[in-house]
Amino acid sequence: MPETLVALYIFVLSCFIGYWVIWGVTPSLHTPLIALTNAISGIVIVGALLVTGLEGVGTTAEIIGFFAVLLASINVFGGFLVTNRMLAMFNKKKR
Amino acid sequence: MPETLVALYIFVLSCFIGYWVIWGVTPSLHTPLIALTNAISGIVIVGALLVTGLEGVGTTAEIIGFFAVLLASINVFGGFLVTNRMLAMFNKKKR
Amino acid sequence: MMEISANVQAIAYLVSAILFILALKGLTHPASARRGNYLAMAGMAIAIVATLMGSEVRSYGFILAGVVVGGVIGTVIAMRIQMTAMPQLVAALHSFVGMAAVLVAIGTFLNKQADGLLNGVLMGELSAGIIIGAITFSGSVIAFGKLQGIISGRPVQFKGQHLLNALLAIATIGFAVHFALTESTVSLAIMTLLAFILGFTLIIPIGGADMPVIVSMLNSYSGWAAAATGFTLQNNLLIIVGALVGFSGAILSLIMCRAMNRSIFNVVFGGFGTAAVEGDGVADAAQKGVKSAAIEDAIYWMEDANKVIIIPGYGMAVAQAQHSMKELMEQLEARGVEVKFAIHPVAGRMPGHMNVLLAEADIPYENVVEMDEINPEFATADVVLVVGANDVVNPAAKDDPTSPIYGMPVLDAGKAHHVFVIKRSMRPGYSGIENRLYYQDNTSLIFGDAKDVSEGMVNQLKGAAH
Amino acid sequence: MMEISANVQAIAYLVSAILFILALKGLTHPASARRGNYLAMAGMAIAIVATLMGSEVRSYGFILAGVVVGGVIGTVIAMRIQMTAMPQLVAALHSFVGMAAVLVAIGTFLNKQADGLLNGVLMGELSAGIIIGAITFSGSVIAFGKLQGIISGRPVQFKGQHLLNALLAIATIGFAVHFALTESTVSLAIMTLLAFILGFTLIIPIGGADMPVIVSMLNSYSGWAAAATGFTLQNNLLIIVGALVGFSGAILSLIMCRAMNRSIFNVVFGGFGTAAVEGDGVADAAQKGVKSAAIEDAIYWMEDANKVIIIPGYGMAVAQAQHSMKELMEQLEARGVEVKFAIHPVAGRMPGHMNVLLAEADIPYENVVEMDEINPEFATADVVLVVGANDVVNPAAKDDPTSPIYGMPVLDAGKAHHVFVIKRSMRPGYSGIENRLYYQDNTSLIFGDAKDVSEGMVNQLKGAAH
Amino acid sequence: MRIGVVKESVAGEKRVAMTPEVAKKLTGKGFSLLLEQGAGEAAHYHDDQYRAVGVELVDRKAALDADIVMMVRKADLDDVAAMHAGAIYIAHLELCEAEEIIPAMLAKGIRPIAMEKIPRISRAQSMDALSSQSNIAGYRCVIEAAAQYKRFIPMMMTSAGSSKPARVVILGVGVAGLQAIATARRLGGDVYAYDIRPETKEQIESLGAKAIELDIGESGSGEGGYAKELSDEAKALQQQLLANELAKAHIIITTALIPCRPAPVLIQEDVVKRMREGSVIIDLAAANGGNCPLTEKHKVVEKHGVILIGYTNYPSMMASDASAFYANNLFNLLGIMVDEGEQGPVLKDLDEDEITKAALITTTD
Amino acid sequence: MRIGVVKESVAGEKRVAMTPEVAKKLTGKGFSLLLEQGAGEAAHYHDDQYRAVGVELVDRKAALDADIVMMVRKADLDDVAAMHAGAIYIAHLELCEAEEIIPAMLAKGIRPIAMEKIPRISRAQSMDALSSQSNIAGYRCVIEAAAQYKRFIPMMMTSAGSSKPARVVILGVGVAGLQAIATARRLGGDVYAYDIRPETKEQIESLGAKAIELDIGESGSGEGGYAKELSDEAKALQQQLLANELAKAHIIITTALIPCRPAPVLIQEDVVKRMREGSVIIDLAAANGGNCPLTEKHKVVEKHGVILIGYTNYPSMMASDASAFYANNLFNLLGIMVDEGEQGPVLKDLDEDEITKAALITTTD
Ligand SMILES: NC(=O)c1ccc[n+]([C@@H]2O[C@H](COP(=O)([O-])OP(=O)(O)OC[C@H]3O[C@@H](n4cnc5c(N)ncnc54)[C@H](OP(=O)(O)O)[C@@H]3O)[C@@H](O)[C@H]2O)c1
Ligand SMILES: NC(=O)c1ccc[n+]([C@@H]2O[C@H](COP(=O)([O-])OP(=O)(O)OC[C@H]3O[C@@H](n4cnc5c(N)ncnc54)[C@H](OP(=O)(O)O)[C@@H]3O)[C@@H](O)[C@H]2O)c1
Ligand SMILES: NC(=O)c1ccc[n+]([C@@H]2O[C@H](COP(=O)([O-])OP(=O)(O)OC[C@H]3O[C@@H](n4cnc5c(N)ncnc54)[C@H](O)[C@@H]3O)[C@@H](O)[C@H]2O)c1
Ligand SMILES: NC(=O)c1ccc[n+]([C@@H]2O[C@H](COP(=O)([O-])OP(=O)(O)OC[C@H]3O[C@@H](n4cnc5c(N)ncnc54)[C@H](O)[C@@H]3O)[C@@H](O)[C@H]2O)c1
Repeated sequence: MPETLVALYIFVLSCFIGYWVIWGVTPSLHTPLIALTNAISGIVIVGALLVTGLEGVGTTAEIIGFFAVLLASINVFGGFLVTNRMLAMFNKKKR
Repeated sequence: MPETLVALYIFVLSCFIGYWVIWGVTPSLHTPLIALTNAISGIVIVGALLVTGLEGVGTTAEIIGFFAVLLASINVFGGFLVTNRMLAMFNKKKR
Repeated sequence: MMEISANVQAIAYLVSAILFILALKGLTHPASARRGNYLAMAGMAIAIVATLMGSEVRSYGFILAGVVVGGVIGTVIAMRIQMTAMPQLVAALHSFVGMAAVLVAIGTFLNKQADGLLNGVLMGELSAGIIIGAITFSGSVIAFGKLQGIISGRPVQFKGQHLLNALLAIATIGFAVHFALTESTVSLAIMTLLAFILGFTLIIPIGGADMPVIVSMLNSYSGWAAAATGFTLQNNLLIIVGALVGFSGAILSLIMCRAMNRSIFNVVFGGFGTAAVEGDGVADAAQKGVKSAAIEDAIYWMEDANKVIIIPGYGMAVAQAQHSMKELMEQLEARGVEVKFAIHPVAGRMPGHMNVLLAEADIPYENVVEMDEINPEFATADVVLVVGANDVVNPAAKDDPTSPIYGMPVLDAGKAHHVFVIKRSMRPGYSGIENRLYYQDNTSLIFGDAKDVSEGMVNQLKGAAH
Repeated sequence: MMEISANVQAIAYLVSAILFILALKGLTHPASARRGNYLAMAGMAIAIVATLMGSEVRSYGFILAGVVVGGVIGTVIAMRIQMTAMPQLVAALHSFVGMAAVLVAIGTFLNKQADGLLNGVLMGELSAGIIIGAITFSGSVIAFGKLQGIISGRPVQFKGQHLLNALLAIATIGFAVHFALTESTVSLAIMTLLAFILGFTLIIPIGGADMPVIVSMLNSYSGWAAAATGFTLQNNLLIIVGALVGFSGAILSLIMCRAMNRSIFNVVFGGFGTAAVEGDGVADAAQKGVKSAAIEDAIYWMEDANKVIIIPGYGMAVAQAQHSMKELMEQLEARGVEVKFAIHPVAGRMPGHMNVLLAEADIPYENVVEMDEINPEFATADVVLVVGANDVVNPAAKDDPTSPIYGMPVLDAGKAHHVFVIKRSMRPGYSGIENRLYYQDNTSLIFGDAKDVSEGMVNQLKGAAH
Repeated sequence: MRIGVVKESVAGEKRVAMTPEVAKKLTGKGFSLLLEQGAGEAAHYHDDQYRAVGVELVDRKAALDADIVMMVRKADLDDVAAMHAGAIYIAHLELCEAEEIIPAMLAKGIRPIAMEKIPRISRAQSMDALSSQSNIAGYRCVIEAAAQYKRFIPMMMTSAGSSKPARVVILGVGVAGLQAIATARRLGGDVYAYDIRPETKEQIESLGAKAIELDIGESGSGEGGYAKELSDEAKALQQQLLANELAKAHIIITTALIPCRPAPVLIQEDVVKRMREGSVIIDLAAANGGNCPLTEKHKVVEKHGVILIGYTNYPSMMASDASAFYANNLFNLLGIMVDEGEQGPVLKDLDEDEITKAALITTTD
Repeated sequence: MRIGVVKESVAGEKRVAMTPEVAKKLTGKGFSLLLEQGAGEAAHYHDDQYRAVGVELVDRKAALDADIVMMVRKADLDDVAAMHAGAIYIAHLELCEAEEIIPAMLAKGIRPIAMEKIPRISRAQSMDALSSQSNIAGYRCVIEAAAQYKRFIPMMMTSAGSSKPARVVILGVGVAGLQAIATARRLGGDVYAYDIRPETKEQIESLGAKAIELDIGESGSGEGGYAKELSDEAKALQQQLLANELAKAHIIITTALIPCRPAPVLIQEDVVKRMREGSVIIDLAAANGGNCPLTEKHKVVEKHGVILIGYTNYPSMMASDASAFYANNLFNLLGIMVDEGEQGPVLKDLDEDEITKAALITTTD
């Protein structure tokens, strides 16, 4: 199968998983869940790495890539940490 | 990506979907659901077709393929019909 | 036949896979179940047509023959079979899928061998297909036999059974490895044989009561077999659908076990302390030939009923289930069901026992009806729910002159379409005599404390509203 | 750096994807939430390392710089930010993802252009990435502004807003098509600009109250942007994770809308009859600056509490919610929570009104406590649940000499950690005066009929037990 | 076949053995009915209501001269004189008390059927007047307790102060005891109950009350659902163990009876002294000597600040419903006593059915 | 400051204005208490209980000579003579009835405080004796109805026949009416209620009973939660529309009152005739002429087969709790009447607080 079709397969299947994975979430976890998915969407960093790290890429692209990496990194680090802080509040009985 | 890896990706993703798709099924639908998944697993017919229809395949393989197609067909036709009959009983109020 | 490109075929396969997923989802709710079945049919049709139109399929003779003969057989069986024989039929069909998977794998082996395309990974995949298919086949044959009554439904347990299975499994895998490494057809044959035997020894110890779960489990196996076939053929559709069926079948088995309060482990590896897990009542009942039911079954019939009559007895009082009764009434009434409480004059342990409790729960007096008034109504009731009552619904009072309660007027519960009885065990009531109502065809017992069970019902009904 | 083969990288990516899926699943329940977050971190680490070790990445300078600077900034912000500013922060982070996606797409364009690898499909995918990324960026910036209070939280609606958005969208797509067909960088630039504007015009009309949903929606957009990037780069991990985030974000928005009883359509396309859908109470409350809560929020705090005090009032009587109160008590007690009913001497409309009803529901006398006895206990209660009571918990009686109820002793509900009040609206009680308790920081109102709400609570608790 | 019903002879008895409703059913079956004028008045059943359903209103003599004479309680000797030989007489005969009526009847060839001898089998439940009247007594005695108690029974938290729920203890959980539990719970009392038969624990809890459990070393279950008398040691132990529970009570209702034996003493004077002023003791066993030695038959007395009620005829206080239930019992009993003949009902052999056989008195032992 | 409490003068009144519990709280605040010997006896509060908490037991004269004299109901002229000028006298004064006591007191310089004049504001709820006693009346009258009714109130399906639940109708849904609804529902009655103030519908339903709604063309809501008198047409219409509902009832409890006006007639003789034999009517308005013209003040009578109860003092039947509540009301009232001084409590200016101002009687208008 050509790569694009493979991508399509994978995309469609992932959509189904995305559809089901969070049904039944406890409402009090809505905000942490948003924070986490936000952090996860920092996965564009992979794209940024690929763009930036490519051999022989022009400076423009490199600078663009640098900013992409920078922004995505903020998101990744900030996102996970924030989620963690939110979840830390969830130790109810052990106050 | 090599085909086998693609297959692995697709397999893993499908497993997740299989995991989620039927949670929450009404108990009265357990039996029809089994009947339907049974019918669906008749998808091996695709394999049987591929084995049987291949150009220049030996007679042994062809005969084996014939039986595979035969059995899978029984399953496909029988399965869907039986499911249909079971579901037909679900018109409760309209007795 | 018009040929389609591989890309078009791939897209068609994807569409087919999506249809299957939606089909399974559809089957989880009665409202969408039929549509689900049609979606699956469409998916299957697309898959078959796309395959036939693909470039790989060149000769159609055997295929046509197989499809026509198989289709006719399948159709005829499915139309003729009695509703009560459904479980057997499904088991039989499973065995076909298993066998088909074995045949496809062997066919593939032959084809690839002829083309000199064999390699270790492929042969591993092939072996997996054959082993799973074979287990599915022989296991399903046993399940069929047990369900059909050809083989005794009693759990057949023998010492060392688990050891035997383990040895068989190891040996099978051993030959599979040998085959993958050496291409030895002998190993292939032995492996196949051993897998058939393994299917047999795995299922034979399992009791008839667990067969529904086993059928679902075998269903899951057949899915895995299809997925393995997909790997060998590098056919993504087979992989997706196989994994789908495999995993959802496993989950369904798990769900069914939970509903029956059984451990999936015990069911699948039959005979691990079978009796210990079962409730007192259930075991007893099964032995006596009484039908036991789950809360869901009662809900299934009650929620769409026109009229439900509830008969409370001393057990309701003991369990203090009156408040749940009120809720149950409200939930049913919200669905347009007419609910009445039928009060036998001596229900409970004091005159007016039921009245006191129902009034406490604020059940309107209009819904509470005396025996003489309600008895003619039972015949028109869709469901009678007997909550911890026993003697007051015992038909022996009317037709068994030797019974100590002979001559006492009783509630004609048995005349309703469906009778569900909530009680904790098969123990008798105050008068100490057996109740024939429980053995009636239209009666099912729901074992458990009246409060727990009725709360469960209310929960289900509330859940269903979402 | 050690290099890994494409296959190893693919497997690593798959593992990473699985970890992300499990992470999201984990976040659906408090018990597994923290583990979920760790799984996601692991997934991200694996993804980054596998990428860096892959054959495509050759130069590390800019990457290192970017990661270090970004990492430090992210960490510092995340550690410093106040809990109350979380929503803003998340919105801000979204904008970064959006912008990163735009940058990656443009970078890819430049790289591929340099290598002469551009084609229509690729450019289409690129455009999708840029458009979605840009919308995510500017939309998130607006959301941030609204949440931070830089931009007014009021819904900004103007005539022709939907028409404008539609025109913008069409124009954007038009330029995208032109770009894909012609490789025109001008079209690319215009398209990007238009997309930024579109993000702005889409979000600006939406009111502050809907921002949580919008943040979730933008989250979804950022996922789609990542998936589009995945298509351009033919990176399956990006596709999987992007689709995952995209779809789950959309579902979460839907779930949140349902919980708030809002139509997702109205939220996303802001300003379609915003006011009409909202319940009387909710709208009123939002306007007055009262916090409203969902049943689930109350359950969240109650189920793990050590002590819950329930204060019934006339509203409980009107709703006839006493039986649900009993059930709520039982459910909580089953979780080891101490439950008491605090009875104000004039609660209801007659002396002993609450006593009559609680006794009817069979709530043990031991759990029913008088005002004088319970007042010192409020400070140690984790949750106070006020069920249709108003005047009897009004602090004005103690500290507002102008109030008509001044001098009447009241229940010190406000001293508890969390106060949840069930009532139908912001209407006052018998004495007709406002209740300052509702505006307290630790108080949330659950709008609805007392019976419905408390039944909902019982349901949730029962559901959670499964 | 003529059925006669007369006004009750026992003083203060307001019930009547026949209601217009049952009379209608009986005339429908071919019986002819004779009723003493004004017999139902005290139970709010009026002569014209009877007349309307075909009952003949006659004087006492004429009514007593019927083939079957039905009463609620025993007749007096004058009545026996007015009955004719071979007649059947059905009533609650109070057999265990010293009695001159039975010998007189037997001597005259009258066949008495004792309602209290109806066996406690499922089939006979609809004829069991002991149960139907005990049930009424159980309800009614709680109403009486509430009327005599100068406080609230339910819990009541008001701005003028709170009343704790009255602690109600029921001793003896037969038919009357159970209904007393139910009624006291309805009124909001905090209800405890005790019986020597261990199977009652579940029954007490089935009404939402709390069971008092004492370990007295022996079970009191006797035959046919009745209790048996305890050994002396057990009696003493029981009194002692109960004392603390009872002293805390605000209302005590005792229903402990053992057929044809003096009622067991459950509440001693000491306990009464320890109770709160204004508490109420209702002794349903007053007629058989009382479960509390301080109670006085038929009377309300106050001793040590506690109000002791010794009424013996609660069903009569609910004469309308009590009469209706009793009349229904009789109707159901008649149902198994006669066959339908061509000229109306014909009496069966009363020895044939186990129920009538058990209830028919033939000797004076 | 000395507080005197005496035995009630009104015949049959069993309550007492002070309980040992409240006495203890008052002595704790520095009051000295004088109690007429035996004043609490009828309510089951004994002299030694009072003595134990520091109350001085004296003769009536001595008690009346205190600075504050507290009673439940009005004193007689002899009592006034025994009080001293400047003393405060607190009781339920029954002002609307023709009265010679008030002028006598005012003439002597005694300052009477009328409990029934306590305004109905939230702050005063704990002093509102009208409410606290009405509440008791509402409970107690249902107990009385149950005692007079010769049938079961609850539904009861037994093998000896069934009793339908008694249909109970409550007219007038004030404090007493609401408590009557609650109590009748507890006993298992099928309860309906009616009031002219439309806001009562929700209140009736909040107790699980059914509201009778009539369209009489005007609302009866008056000031301060009290009802106002209806126009003559509305009255007639009301009687007519109610008639059918009432004729079906087995127990009627009427509580309809309009302050200082004759009670409205709600049940006419015709309706009584149509009711089932043995039904019960309790007329809580009997003191003000009655909601049913057939009721006789203080008495139980039977007319047309219906039992009419005209008792006027239900709280006295629950003297223990009623006294406790009343005494609490007085205690709360005293709380706003005095300041804590160095030598014990000091009286405040009674015109300063709106509550005491409203309750203090200064003229005889
Ligand atoms: N009404 C009266 O005045 C009176 C007086 C005395 C005797 N009786 C006699 O009592 C009987 C009354 O008939 P009935 O049908 O009401 O009662 P029953 O015949 O005694 O049957 C009650 C049933 O309830 C079940 N049960 C007990 N506890 C339960 C719980 N917690 N949850 C669920 N089920 C529970 C028991 O079965 P499991 O143990 O299997 O759960 C039992 O079979 C008649 O025989 C009558 O003659 C009546
Ligand atoms: N106890 C007595 O003897 C007596 C007698 C007369 C007057 N009062 C007075 O009555 C008041 C009693 O205080 P309280 O706190 O019990 O009552 P309240 O102050 O009258 O408040 C009751 C609250 O319940 C809510 N409510 C009504 N129906 C509801 C339903 N179906 N579901 C949920 N909520 C509902 C109402 O708000 P929504 O409308 O927004 O839902 C209202 O705010 C005091 O002011 C007291 O002085 C008491
Ligand atoms: N047909 C039937 O099935 C039927 C009919 C009527 C009664 N019954 C059963 O018969 C039983 C007795 O009923 P009853 O009301 O006629 O009983 P009863 O009037 O003879 O006695 C009342 C209760 O007092 C108890 N008692 C006796 N001595 C005691 C002591 N020392 N301490 C404490 N308690 C003592 C007895 O156990 C009994 O429960 C009940 O269980 C009832 O359900 C069955
Ligand atoms: N502090 C407070 O907030 C407070 C204190 C006490 C009472 N209240 C309120 O005051 C109101 C009256 O209470 P009450 O018991 O003193 O009233 P009440 O004794 O003066 O009258 C009893 C009832 O009879 C009704 N009534 C009068 N004429 C009628 C007619 N023709 N038909 C039918 N019904 C008629 C009245 O509406 C009233 O409900 C109640 O709503 C009560 O809740 C408030």
